[in-house]
Amino acid sequence: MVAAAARQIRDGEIVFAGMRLPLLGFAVAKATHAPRAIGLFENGLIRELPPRGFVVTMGDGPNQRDATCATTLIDVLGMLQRGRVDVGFLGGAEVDAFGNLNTTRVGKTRLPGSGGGSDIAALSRRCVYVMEHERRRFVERVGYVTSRPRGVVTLITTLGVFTLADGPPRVVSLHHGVTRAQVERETGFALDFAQAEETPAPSEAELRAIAEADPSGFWTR
Amino acid sequence: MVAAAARQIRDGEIVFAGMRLPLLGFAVAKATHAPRAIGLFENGLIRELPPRGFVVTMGDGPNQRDATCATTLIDVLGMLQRGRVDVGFLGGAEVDAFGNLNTTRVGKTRLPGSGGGSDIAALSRRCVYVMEHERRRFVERVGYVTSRPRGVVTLITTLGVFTLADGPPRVVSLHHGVTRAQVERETGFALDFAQAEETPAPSEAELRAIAEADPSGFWTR
Amino acid sequence: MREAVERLVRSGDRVSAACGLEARIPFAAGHEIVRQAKHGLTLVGPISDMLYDQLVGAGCVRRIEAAWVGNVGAGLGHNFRRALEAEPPLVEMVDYTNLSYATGLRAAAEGVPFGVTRGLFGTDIARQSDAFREIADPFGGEPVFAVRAIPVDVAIVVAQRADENGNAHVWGNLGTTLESARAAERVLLIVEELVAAETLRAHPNRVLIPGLLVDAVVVEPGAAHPSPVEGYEERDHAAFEAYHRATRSREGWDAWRAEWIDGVADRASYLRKLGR
Amino acid sequence: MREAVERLVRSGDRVSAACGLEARIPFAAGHEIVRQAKHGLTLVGPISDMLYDQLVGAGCVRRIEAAWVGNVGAGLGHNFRRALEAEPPLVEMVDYTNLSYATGLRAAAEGVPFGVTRGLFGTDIARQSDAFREIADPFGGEPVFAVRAIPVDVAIVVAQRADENGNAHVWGNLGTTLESARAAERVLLIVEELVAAETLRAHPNRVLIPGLLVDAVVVEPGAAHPSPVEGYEERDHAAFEAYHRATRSREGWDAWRAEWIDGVADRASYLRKLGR
Repeated sequence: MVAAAARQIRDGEIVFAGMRLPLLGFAVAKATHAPRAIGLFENGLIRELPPRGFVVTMGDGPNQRDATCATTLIDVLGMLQRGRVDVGFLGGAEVDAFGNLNTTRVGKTRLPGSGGGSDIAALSRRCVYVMEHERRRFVERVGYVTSRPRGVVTLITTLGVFTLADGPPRVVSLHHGVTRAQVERETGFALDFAQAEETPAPSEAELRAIAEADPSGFWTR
Repeated sequence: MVAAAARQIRDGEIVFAGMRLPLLGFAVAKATHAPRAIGLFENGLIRELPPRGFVVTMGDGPNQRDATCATTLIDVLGMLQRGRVDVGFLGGAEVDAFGNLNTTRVGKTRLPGSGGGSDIAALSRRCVYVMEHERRRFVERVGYVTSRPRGVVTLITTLGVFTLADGPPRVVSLHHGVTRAQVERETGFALDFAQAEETPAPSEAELRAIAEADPSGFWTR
Repeated sequence: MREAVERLVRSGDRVSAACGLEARIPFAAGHEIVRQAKHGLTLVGPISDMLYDQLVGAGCVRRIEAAWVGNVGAGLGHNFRRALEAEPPLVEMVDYTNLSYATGLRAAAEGVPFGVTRGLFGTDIARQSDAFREIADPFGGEPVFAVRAIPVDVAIVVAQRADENGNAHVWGNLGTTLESARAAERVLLIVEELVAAETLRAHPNRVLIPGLLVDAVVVEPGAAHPSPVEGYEERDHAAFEAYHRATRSREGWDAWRAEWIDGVADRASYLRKLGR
Repeated sequence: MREAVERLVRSGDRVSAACGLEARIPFAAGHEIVRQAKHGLTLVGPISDMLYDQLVGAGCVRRIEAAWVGNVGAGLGHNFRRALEAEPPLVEMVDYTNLSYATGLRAAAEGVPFGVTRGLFGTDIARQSDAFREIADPFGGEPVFAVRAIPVDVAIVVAQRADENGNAHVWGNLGTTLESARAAERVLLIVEELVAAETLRAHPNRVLIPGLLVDAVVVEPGAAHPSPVEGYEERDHAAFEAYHRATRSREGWDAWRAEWIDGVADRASYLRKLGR
């Protein structure tokens, strides 16, 4: 999942990395095929180098050290609003067929909220979502629209890679060993499987980069 | 004139100093009765110390060195707009009975424009204007309103000290040797002389501070 | 710290105590607020890593205006969740996004009644709050959202070092630190080190909080633990995880609070208890 | 410099070349613009100390949007005055105040169509321009002025030092330097020194212009003369005074231009001519 997410970053692109897993995707992309990608972080950091060492939050020491630029939240989100970000990385508790994300409230459960997610979705040229693939999370309409994407969404899950918000939802690829039936069982909206391929396996280099960025398996266990 | 301007700054106040002469007034006040005054400069500087050395513009080395804070124009003018400035210093080509200033266009002559002057007048709690006292500059209505003051204006001229924008224009004091007739001849609007006193002469300390801040008499010759 | 919190933080205040996002969070001041039983506070965002969850659990909070409240590494904040899931909710929540929050905060910092953003369209965040209004572009372009200015009574800010006047060098990511200090009526500045004014003036561009904004300077190394302070403290990930596990139940929270807040007199005792 | 100006500055462009107010003014780039006979430029503010007067005199300029144009130490700018006093004026002028200019520039830098200010009320600046519109506060407070976003095609910025990617340390007063770079479609960065990326990364908070905004880095010590560059150059007051005296007449300007712009091939020749 992390490798598939990392591959969505093209070399030289400006990437907005949200909290948690997306941080790791950026580090892996930098370490493999996209060494010239630049990462923006809503806390105010801009990085040309991947963080050296394990990072839980974007405010951790290894993400601060060797940063290219350390500034304010509104400076960085202002660059996003100005249209400078190619791809925004997000996660969420619920996603729907239109690419909307819910990170605020699911049923009775109150979640932490948007953070920068809603802004990243609304203002990035395109988005990548990284999520666990479970039926309760993949719904026809989210119960609360925290984030509505402006552009096309590539959804990377534990089962496959999908495209949303660009016509009807469709399957790009299924991970090795995952069946169509399994995906349909875990998805609350219709999917077009016509062009589904198999997700290429993570390369040696990708696996190495993941192990380096997350040595204890905190994010990828 | 510079000494009288400097006296308008009370100790501990936050002062917005425009370009040219006002810069000198701030330096003299800091060096004499208002050591805890803080100066804001629209180019982005904040100073607790007076500049050490001769300054023509607020961007000169001596105004940069030992600055308390060096930031952006909008940060400093934002503090002004937020209401943090006690007194703003300004000059102009024309002033009228209502305290409006013109620094844009007099007759056919095109002047440089507002700079931060209009903002300082509009957003400081009170203002001090420092100007040459000439009839062509002291008019009933300015030809172009560059700056309209929000609060009371103390006008310091080559002839005396006046109050504007607080009821009818009135004379606070005339400089030593200046007559009422002389002031009336050089002023294009009516003045209330009822409470006019004589401006206290510059003290030794003030003269010393002026000489230090303007050793070649560039501003005060 | 005790005296500064007593003097500057009043029950009912609008408080900014989470302006560095995951970094430089004033836990020491927050715990002092709990010990002094301040109540009816409105906490403003943008993101609080664990501290706001604690202030909610301790009953200090009436309302939150923020983009994210929880525990960044571990997930949601249990006290916050419980307070919002109660019927009726124990805390009023106004959801923002990070950008709209910063836009409103900066409007307050600059003395204007609102700022504008191109985000928020089509979201329930915009629909469910009167902090936002869709308005026309007076110059004929697309509509935007106006975000109402977010006033702040007291900002509690952690910086690396300052002089006695409160002129402060701050470094690392800044989040909304500067806007919080500029918006606030009062600023409580907490620093790792007091330094001479000359040290600060040698680098005036690094003085990101000028002393004219600051009402109290508290020198308290470790005040931000377990959050990081670039150059002084690394993030203590285990403490965030332990808190998350301990506070799954209301009783667990009560026990945590008794041990780590009420059970220590001040930050020095807290640090000793940590074995430092 | 020649190649960078050729590539990045186009006739008809909206150009920001005066963002540090009296400091870090890119005279070397301005003189190259004159030598390359770029024309139809719109110069944006806030304040230009002498350079905009030269560009106006050289016939490069169609329009100025600024708060102040002149010669700060000496007074007004004679070319600017002559151009505005001609019938019809040779240059179209849109007057701003510093704050309203910065508000509009920052709106462009942040991708929103306008910003708001509480200044401008009762002034002819507001009355005589369509850059401003009085609008209601949608939250029921006092009206404010909306300032239209001020787009920039190319920002020419002087910084102290940068790496090859254009990540730049800038210090001293900043004026609207950061907003200019962020608003611009293209940034021409001029530095006193090229340094290693590691030198910059050791102080990421001092990197005020990130390289992702920058299209060309020109290393040219002395490019800002006679304006100051903190840490590198003091202001050459005499040069500003001499220019003021020399350009009182149109013929005087022509002679000054022939000697100091057309008469030198590049900045290196200019500095040699100065005896450096």
